Amino acid sequence: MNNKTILVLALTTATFVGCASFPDAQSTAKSAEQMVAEAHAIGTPDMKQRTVQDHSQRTCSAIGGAKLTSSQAAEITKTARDSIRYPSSGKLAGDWKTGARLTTDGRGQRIVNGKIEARKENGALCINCHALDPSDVNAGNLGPALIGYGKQRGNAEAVARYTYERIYNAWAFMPCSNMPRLGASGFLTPEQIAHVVAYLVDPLSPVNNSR
Amino acid sequence: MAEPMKIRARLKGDIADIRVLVAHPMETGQRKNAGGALVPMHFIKHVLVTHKGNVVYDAQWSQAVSRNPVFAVRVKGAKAGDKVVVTWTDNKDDKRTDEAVIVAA
Amino acid sequence: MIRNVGRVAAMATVLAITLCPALAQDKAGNGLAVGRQMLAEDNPGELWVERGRRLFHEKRGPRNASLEQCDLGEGPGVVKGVFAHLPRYFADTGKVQDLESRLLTCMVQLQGFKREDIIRTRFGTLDRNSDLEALVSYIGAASNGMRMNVRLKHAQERDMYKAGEYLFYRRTGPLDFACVTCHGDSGKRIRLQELPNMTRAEELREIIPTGWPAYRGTHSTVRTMQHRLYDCFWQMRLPDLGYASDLSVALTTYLYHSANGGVINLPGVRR
Amino acid sequence: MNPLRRSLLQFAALAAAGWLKTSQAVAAAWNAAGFEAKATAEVLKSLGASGAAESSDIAITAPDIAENGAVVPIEVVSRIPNTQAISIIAEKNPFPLAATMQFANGAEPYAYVRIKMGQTAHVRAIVQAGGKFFTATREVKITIGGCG
Repeated sequence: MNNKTILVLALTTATFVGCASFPDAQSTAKSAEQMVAEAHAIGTPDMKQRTVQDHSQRTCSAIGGAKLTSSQAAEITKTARDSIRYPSSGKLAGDWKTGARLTTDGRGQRIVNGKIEARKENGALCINCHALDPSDVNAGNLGPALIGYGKQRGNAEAVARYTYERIYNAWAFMPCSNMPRLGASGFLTPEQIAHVVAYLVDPLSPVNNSR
Repeated sequence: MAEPMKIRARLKGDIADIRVLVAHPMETGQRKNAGGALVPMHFIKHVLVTHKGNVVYDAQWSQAVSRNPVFAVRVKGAKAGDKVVVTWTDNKDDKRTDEAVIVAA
Repeated sequence: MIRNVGRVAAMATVLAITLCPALAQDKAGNGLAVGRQMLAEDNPGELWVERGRRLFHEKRGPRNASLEQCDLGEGPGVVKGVFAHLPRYFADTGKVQDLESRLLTCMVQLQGFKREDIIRTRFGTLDRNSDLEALVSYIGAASNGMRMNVRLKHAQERDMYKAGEYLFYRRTGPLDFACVTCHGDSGKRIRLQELPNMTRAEELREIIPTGWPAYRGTHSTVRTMQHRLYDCFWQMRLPDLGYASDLSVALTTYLYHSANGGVINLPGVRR
Repeated sequence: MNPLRRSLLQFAALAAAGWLKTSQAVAAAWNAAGFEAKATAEVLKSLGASGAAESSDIAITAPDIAENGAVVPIEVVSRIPNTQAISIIAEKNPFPLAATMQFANGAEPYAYVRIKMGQTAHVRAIVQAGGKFFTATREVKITIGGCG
């Protein structure tokens, strides 16, 4: 090794010490995952399991937003499609009035001091993100407005099926969508989803029948 | 012991804008505490404001005034340096008096 | 019972009003604006600043000590400028700490409080005030007018920043949420609640240095950044976020550094 | 001289003379009948304001939509000459009368206070001026709903 090389090495080292150097992606992921493992002191193993990512979630967590390769997208779509189950009755559109109640209910499954909130059933959370009944000014806008959903699409069997599946697992249609996989995760039951479908497609529902 | 009020008295023209923040629970008597017991009514009933020793504002409140109350009084003919004294009295006869000096805005 | 504060607060109203009121639609924007402005003009959070000032200088705890020997990064007892530079690395603990985890260290080491006692009372309720909420208000306000300047000089600070960035995008739980799910776009609302876009430095520079700490009308108390994160995790259906956990400090480091340049004005006012 | 005015002046005189402890004096003046009334009509009666005339000289500033019924800011300004007192009523509260403010010695006819409102309702202001009563209302919508 000649003197010049040593000088270059010394300068390189100095640069590393003196400037901001960020850790590589792998060590960041490792330490961040360690933080996740240690962040929740109370709760049952079941609750803790919620902080463990499934394969699709991991793929959808890229820094700066997931830019999926076509094989990743295909994999998430397939996993999502395979997750979909239907109500045992076979009815994909239930009672729109029950659906109405569910769409404005934003509760269920939250944890306080290691206890899950006591609820008969989970709310469907819809208006947190979507405008549905035009007279309800409470609606959020994280997702598209769905006012007139059934009026535009009709309430044919195919529309109900598409709507049902889209709510059951949105990632079957749009991998890594912001929309939770409400049926696949078990947050909503197939019957609850069918009620929400009815609320969206039924001509009598306020979604399609605004005064 | 009651916490001090925060009084801001600023002159705008010849009108003093006196704005007061009060630390008080203003319990309605309908709230249950963490243990499930009803918390008794506890609220400010009376607020008195004097400007240079004269009563300018005499308010009666119910339990419907918000927790940590905020209220304001405006006094015409005030000058920078004038003293303002605020006293509240609640239904348990707790009370608190604080004062401030009017400053030019 | 901490999470119940919201609900308890609701019961304080003459009739029960739930925690997250909601309303809005763009047509409601103006209807809301008047109230928001009226509430911003007089901030009960100032009462927390004053209580925090007293608590900071008062001799308290089993060791009967004030916090005047507490080094929050700018030297013992110095509060000015502290908020602008946190989170940062502290040699004595060998850790990157945010304001709240650092206060916790001081209250345990200098004043002799038990860590678990402070953590149990970290969030105020309608039945009991929180000392931490007052101290954070006082210390935050002491940097008013200064600009956020989280420097990431120490390697561990940079590690924290990168971990925070990773965690911001990490989707998990029964609702598949990450921070970015709600905070990745501008002009979004969950129900009526506006959601700042935390991938845009311009929005972070507005929102971070003006709260937290902030007086929350719906909670009738000042809430801190730790509480904000705890509340987000609750909404995400994740288990209770540990107070002063590395995860919370990592997210704070990421967000606060991204807000560098924003002018501090604390405590803020929030719904 | 109207009764409210009289009690105010009496109180000031007594307090100045040191004859009464403040709390005793003020407790006596508190309008129990009004504050314990459960309907707006009863409140008006307790104030002697049953026949209050609608007036456009009373300006109520309040949010059209309040995000938090626990903290609803209400500002009332009266342009009616010789305004002596302003009362604020939230009509659908279990106890509608929220506050009565009396003015003297240069105080502007201006009231600002934050109140709790249980539901969407009209907020009514009652102004007492020159022994007569005037009124105005403004609707405040309270947002109620489960959290997201």
